Amino acid sequence: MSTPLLEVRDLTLRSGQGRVIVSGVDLTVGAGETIGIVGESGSGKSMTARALMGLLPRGVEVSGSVTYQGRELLPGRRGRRLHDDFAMVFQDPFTMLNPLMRAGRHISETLRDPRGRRLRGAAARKQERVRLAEVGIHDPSVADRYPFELSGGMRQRVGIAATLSCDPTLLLADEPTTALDVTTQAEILALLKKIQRERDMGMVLITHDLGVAFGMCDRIYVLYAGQLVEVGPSAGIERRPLHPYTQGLLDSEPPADRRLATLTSMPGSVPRASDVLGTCPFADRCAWVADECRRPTPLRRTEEGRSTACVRIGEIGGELARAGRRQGAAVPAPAERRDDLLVEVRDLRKDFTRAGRTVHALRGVTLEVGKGESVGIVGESGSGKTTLGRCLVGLETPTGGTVRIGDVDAGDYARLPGRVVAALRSRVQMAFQDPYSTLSPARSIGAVLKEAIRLNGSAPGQADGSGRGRPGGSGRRLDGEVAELLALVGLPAEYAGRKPAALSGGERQRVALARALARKPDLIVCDEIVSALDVSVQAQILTLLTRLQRELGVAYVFITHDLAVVRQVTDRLYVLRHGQLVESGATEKVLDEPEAAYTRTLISSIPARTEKETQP
Amino acid sequence: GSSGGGSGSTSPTGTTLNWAIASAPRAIDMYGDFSANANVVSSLVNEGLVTLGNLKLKPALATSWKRTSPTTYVYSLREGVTFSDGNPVTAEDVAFSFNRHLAEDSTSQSVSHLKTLKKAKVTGEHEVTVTLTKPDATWVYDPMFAPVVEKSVVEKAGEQYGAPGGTVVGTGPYTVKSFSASDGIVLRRNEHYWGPKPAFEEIHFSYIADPNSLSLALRSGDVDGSFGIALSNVSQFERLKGVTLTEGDALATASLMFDMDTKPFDDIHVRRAFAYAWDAESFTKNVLRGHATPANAISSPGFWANIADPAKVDEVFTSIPAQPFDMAAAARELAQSSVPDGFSTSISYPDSRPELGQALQVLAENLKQLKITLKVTEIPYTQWSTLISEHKDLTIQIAQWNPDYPDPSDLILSQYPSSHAVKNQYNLSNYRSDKVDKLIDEELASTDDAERVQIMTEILQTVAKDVPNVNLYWPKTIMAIRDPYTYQNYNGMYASELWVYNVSAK
Amino acid sequence: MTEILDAPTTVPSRRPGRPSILVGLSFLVIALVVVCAIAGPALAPYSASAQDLTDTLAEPSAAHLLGTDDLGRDVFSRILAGAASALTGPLVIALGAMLIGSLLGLTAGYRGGFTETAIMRWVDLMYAVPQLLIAIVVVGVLSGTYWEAVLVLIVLTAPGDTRILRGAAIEQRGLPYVEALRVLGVPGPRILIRHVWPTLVPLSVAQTFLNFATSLVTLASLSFLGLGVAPGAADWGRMLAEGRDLVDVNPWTAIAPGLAIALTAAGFNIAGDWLHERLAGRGKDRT
Amino acid sequence: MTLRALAAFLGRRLLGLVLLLLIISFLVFSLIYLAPGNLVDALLGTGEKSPQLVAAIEARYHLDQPFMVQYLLWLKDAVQLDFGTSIKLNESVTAVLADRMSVTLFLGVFGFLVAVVCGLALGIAAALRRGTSVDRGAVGLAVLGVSTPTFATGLILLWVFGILLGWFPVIGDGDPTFSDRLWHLTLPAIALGVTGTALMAKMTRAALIAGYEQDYVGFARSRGVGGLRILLVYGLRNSLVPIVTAAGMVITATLTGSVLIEQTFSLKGVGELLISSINNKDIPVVQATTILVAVLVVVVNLLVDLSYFAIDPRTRRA
Ligand SMILES: Nc1ncnc2c1ncn2[C@@H]1O[C@H](COP(=O)(O)OP(=O)(O)OP(=O)(O)O)[C@@H](O)[C@H]1O
Ligand SMILES: Nc1ncnc2c1ncn2[C@@H]1O[C@H](COP(=O)(O)OP(=O)(O)OP(=O)(O)O)[C@@H](O)[C@H]1O
Ligand SMILES: [Mg+2]
Ligand SMILES: [Mg+2]
Repeated sequence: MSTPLLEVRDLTLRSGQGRVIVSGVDLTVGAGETIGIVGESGSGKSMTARALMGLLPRGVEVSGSVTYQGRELLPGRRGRRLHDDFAMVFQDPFTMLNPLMRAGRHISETLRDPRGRRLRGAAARKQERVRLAEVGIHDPSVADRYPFELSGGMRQRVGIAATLSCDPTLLLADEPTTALDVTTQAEILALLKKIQRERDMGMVLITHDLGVAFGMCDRIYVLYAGQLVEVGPSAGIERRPLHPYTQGLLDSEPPADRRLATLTSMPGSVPRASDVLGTCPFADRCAWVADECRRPTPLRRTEEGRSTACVRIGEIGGELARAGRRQGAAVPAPAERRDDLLVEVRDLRKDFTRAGRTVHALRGVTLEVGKGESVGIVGESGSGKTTLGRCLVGLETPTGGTVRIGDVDAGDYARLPGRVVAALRSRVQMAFQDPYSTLSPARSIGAVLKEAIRLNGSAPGQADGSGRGRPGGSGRRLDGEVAELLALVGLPAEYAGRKPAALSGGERQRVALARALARKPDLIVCDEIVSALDVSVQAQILTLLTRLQRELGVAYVFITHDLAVVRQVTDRLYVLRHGQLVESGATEKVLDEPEAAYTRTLISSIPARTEKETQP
Repeated sequence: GSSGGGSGSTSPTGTTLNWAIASAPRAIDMYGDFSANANVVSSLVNEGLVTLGNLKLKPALATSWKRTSPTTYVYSLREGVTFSDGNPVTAEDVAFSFNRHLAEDSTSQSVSHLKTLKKAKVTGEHEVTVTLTKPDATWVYDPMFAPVVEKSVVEKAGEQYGAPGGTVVGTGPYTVKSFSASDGIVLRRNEHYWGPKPAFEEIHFSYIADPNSLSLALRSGDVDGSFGIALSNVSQFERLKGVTLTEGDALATASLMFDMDTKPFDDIHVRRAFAYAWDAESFTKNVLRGHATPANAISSPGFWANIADPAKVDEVFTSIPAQPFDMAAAARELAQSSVPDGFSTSISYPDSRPELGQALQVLAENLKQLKITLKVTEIPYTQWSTLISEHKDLTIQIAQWNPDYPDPSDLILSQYPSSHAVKNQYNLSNYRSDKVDKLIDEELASTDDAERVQIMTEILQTVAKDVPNVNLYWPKTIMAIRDPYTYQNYNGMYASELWVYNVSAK
Repeated sequence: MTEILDAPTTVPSRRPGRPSILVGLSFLVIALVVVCAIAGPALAPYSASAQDLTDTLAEPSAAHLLGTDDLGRDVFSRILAGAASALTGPLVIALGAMLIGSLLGLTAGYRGGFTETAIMRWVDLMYAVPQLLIAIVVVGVLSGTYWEAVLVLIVLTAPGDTRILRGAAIEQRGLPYVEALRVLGVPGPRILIRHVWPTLVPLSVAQTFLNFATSLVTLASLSFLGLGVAPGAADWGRMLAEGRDLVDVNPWTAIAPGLAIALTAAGFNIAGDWLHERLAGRGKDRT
Repeated sequence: MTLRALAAFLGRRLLGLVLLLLIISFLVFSLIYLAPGNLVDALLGTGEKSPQLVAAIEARYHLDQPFMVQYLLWLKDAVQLDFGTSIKLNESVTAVLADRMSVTLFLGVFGFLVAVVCGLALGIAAALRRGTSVDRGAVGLAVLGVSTPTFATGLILLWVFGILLGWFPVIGDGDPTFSDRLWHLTLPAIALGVTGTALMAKMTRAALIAGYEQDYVGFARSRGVGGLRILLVYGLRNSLVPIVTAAGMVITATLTGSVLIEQTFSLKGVGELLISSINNKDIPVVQATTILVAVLVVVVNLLVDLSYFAIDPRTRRA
């Protein structure tokens, strides 16, 4: 390892009310070295990066030490970069560029001529061209376009070019690819790696995706609830994690290459940093928790280059390794069951016309779902997955083609008699991506579920009434049913009294599923229901989904862009591109022996983890 | 021009007088606008055959006149008078000046003051003879309302004569230099004027309706003076440094009129109860700060000065019965009435007279004790004048009646004849008394002052017994004038006088 | 440029529920006005209409805290009594606007189509001319009473609420929870009334506070022009207009009602802004 | 956005404007027609009126015609931009309005500038110093500004700076020279601008704060873009839509406020004209004034909408 470029010691961040956000973080970055900071949502990754950039929000106090080439940079001036040699790539290419400024201007606005004046005119244009070429954009007209005229990948490239315009020696990248397509993701990561090597920059990559971290970084810092729980070289951590949390993360991450019988998931969710101060932050979720975990657990060096905060690692090390191995076993996907058709979609087409322009979202899609079957739909962003799902539940009216659900032609819900719609509603339900807005904010969980249950009470044929005072049973019986539903999705009965605001994302998604289940549907359309969740919570939900399928025999149309996830929960797979089907078949078969070139690209873009871990 | 009357710095030099009037006249010509507001300007530009000076009738373009029969008056015209455009005033012009108000399609606003005029004829080079439709003791004042205009000019200008931006040619001491509906009026001394030369080279009129604004304008010197300060705002002007308030007899009466055709005001006990409940003493002393006196008749004493000596006038007014403030008496009257337990009614007053609102609020507070609810509302002047002109649903009304000429029959004539209990006339009480009607006719036919005093006293006594209205108070009129100027002989008929001669520097 | 360099990097999401002193004061003012409105006449030393013609335009004294007006009425008592009319008019306007605005806005936003077009054209029409000006023209031309002025202002205020609620309803219509309810089979009107509306109530309430403040000022302006309120009524706007003439003699006849209007309006404005910040964002508690 | 699309947009809006003016003129006409009070009394007051006189006046102003005929007669002339003769002022409405417009326009523009300049300054200061006493002060001022009726502000200014201190003239609009006008209209313009300032400050502050929360500001900072450039190019430039919208609202507020301010400062402007014409039932003037105001407001709204195209490239090319 080269001499450290950046050295961070005991970095602690406190919010205005004195709540700790990040405590005692130590980092080292050498020139030409890439380190990764991984951790789930809210663990303080972004705040750490912002502290290093000097971009902390007002009210957040920083303490500790940050030295760059031996010089102390803290406390620094508010609103000012900590050091001019630092630069940062932002997460969301859709929001990080000034919408009213030419793309090229982002690059040239910080460039100066030798006399220190801002570059203008031809000189600026020339620099813009050169620097765009560096990030792989060779079309000079891009510089003159406005951000809204560029695709996400292009914007991220422009952003990177702009970031590089100050010729930094240290690059921070905060989840630079999470907002992008899988295929674009891979390209951008490769680009970053290439530039980092060429310029011999130090790089801090922030990600919640262990796969990405392993592929990109020399050393990884695992952050949990504002504390570092493990530090080590990527290869070492990937092979053998030295903290139960790291192990849990690895286990929760579904493997892309095989289907597991069960995904292990850590119970509970990430606590707030301030609530676990002075203890092992993972104690409440850890299977090996002991009294000593309730005391401060500083990072301890264990072996060459590796540190862990787990005080019991010596005792449980072996057990930890075994636990990981137990998950490893792959199971074959269930056999195809196509005999009992639930949904039959033929040549489905859907056009959107807005402001005079027509978008062909679906261009003739044919699809079948059998009873109790789980069908996956994958494809890049904008391929029409969501549109397809919404057509199934009548939220969109198809432009052409047919949708049959059971023996009903469900093409246009608006034309169907209320009785038929009511019957359809009790057969097909939907769950949505954003857990935070999927529940009425003003009503309690219990009220939401009761409303759904009451809709069942009304006999088909009069379902479209007011819904109030329907024969749905007495209050007590309703309460009982609500408790049953909550239990079904693994929530305690007292959650009935809570408002959605008092629930975590994972819990909301469970409630949303319970609400769908209240109608006792044959099919639930799940549109990216786990993509907004942390891996540990994602694993919980995926486990829940498979359990429900097993116990209730409900079928899924599972929409996702994550091939690893889709392998875990679906039997058959449809691959969509530009509103057209490019491939379909048994999930295993499509993923393992893809026929279409597009499918192969998709699969190769997955930031794959190596197979080593399956070795006993 | 400027609405503020220019920079104001010229006023102390004595060459320019800056005067405020409430609003832009429609025309500087009585035919087009007969409001007092307009006449303040018009009386300096246009002259009639006669004029007023300190409430006395004075010759103007006529040097003398004779009543040759009860309905015929012969006027001898002043010789050598020219219009401001240099043309001589002919008898033709004078006759035309009367007759144009009577034309078939006349829209003259002063025509109602020429009610008894039948025709004017040229009867000599410097003589005009006027014939009346019936004997009219007050005709002598009426030529004031038909100022002399130049026939050819008026015929040429048509409807636009005297309007903003239009032509006006008169014989008065001033001539119109500019007239804009927004920016004010500038009068310049008429070099052709036959009479004494007025002191001011120019008079600038600006339009200021709001009393607050007027006080500001006086304070800042933008305006040198203004007539007819609202009584409710006097205190505001009293505090202005360098501004003198001058009080004069307004010859006006604030009056509350009961519609005697409507219940419960058909009941004299109700009317008397109202009269007793009115605390005139206190109101005029404390609220109007002495700028008014309690009234017991529609024609205030000032009207009588031209036809009776002061002692006689005193005698007249002591002979008229009155209902002094007495709540017990009011209660007694109401108890005898058709509505002993009180009732509820509403009344509107014009926004241009806030002091009427104050009077009504004071009255309403007292009536409350009698369980009579009087709801008071303020309405725009136009709407109020429609209200009383329509002569429908009168119930109870309030007004301040102002003089047209200084003769007691002025207000009597408009208020009490039964023939005036109709639309567009102002017998708002619907008071119908054969006796009073007969007395009015007699009074008008008489040419003897003593006899007229006698008859009119009888009229007022009769009316007072019937209580068709409560005469609330006789207001003073107040004007404000800035140093170094003072004003002599201020009275309620300022707009009919050559008022500029009353202004003098200290 | 040090000042600009000090600019905020990002703004901390203010922790809701912790009102500043100013907000506290505002609610205090509102509470005070409400108390006066309810118990004003009982608290006042004199009746608001009681005249004492022997003691007109008195300066402040122990007997008359703020002196007396032109008819010898106690200014302090009139201010207290005026709270009732200062509250009722704006309250009726704000609530009326809220009711109409919610009804039309939600319907337009949720239903769309012709209903929306019709409602929004009406709103556009109302927006094409300034509110106070219309009020002046209508009330002035018709010489309307106070309550007619209130009615006109309801009609003029409702479009603002309609617009806001329509925007919010359109936003809510696209949210997953509404779509989920549709998929669940919950009837449209019920979604609107039981789910969407409660979500928007906080927004409505905050808007109602702001409307209240605006109406108070507008009604005062009308009173100033002599429109609406009967003369002599213990109404702050009217008292201010009448007090203007007396400012030389007893300035409190003008200052007191002026302060009462400005403070009450400020109170409602601050409270409304605070509620907006605190409540209107509810329902999207992340981001 | 192509030229043709722009033309179509403009065409649609102009058609809407004409329709709107028709509706407004009809509503106002019927309103005045139905209102209590009548023209003859406005002219003659409480003078005695003979039936012939009343008939002659009614004939002159078409008051003897049925309502619709009166309206159509008015409309026929109005289409040719002839708004008739003011009944009360006896001068052509166009001339009166032109006369009055100069004061109101001066006052309006002056007040608008006061509002925009002060409002922007306050708003920017508050946003940049969020949470400090500067911010609280600015917000407090803004709240007080919208909470104090325009006329009350006017009265206070008049009293303090006109009367007690004597720094400014207290009445009138001065000579038509620019400097005298400026001097005379300073207090009214400030009073008029207060509400607008408050509105502007509030909107600017909110827009800037929201703007500074955007990712692109953080990104710009991380690239070392200077504070001033961030304020101008990132903050203000991107807040231009709400700021211009606020400016449009300020114009409307200024128009409304000028009615009250003209009363307070005794200015002979359009507002004062409107009020007195309403009181005098001067239909032609009220009609023309309302139409003028409506046209102004609609044109301002249109300009605001058009400015969005200029401000935001997304609207242009979408
Ligand atoms: N402005 C702020 N003031 C106070 N606390 C904040 C502020 N912004 C974020 N936090 C808190 O800091 C903690 C860490 O947030 P941070 O954004 O660093 O998480 P993260 O690891 O980047 O998560 P994600 O993966 O969701 O981006 C969170 O608990 C958050 O609530
Ligand atoms: N309501 C709509 N109006 C107009 N265009 C739409 C609408 N909904 C979707 N589209 C367009 O239809 C296409 C398909 O969109 P869809 O949301 O189905 O894609 P997706 O595969 O779900 O993408 P993602 O992975 O980003 O969710 C896209 O080009 C999108 O812009
Ligand atoms: Mg983050
Ligand atoms: Mg989608």
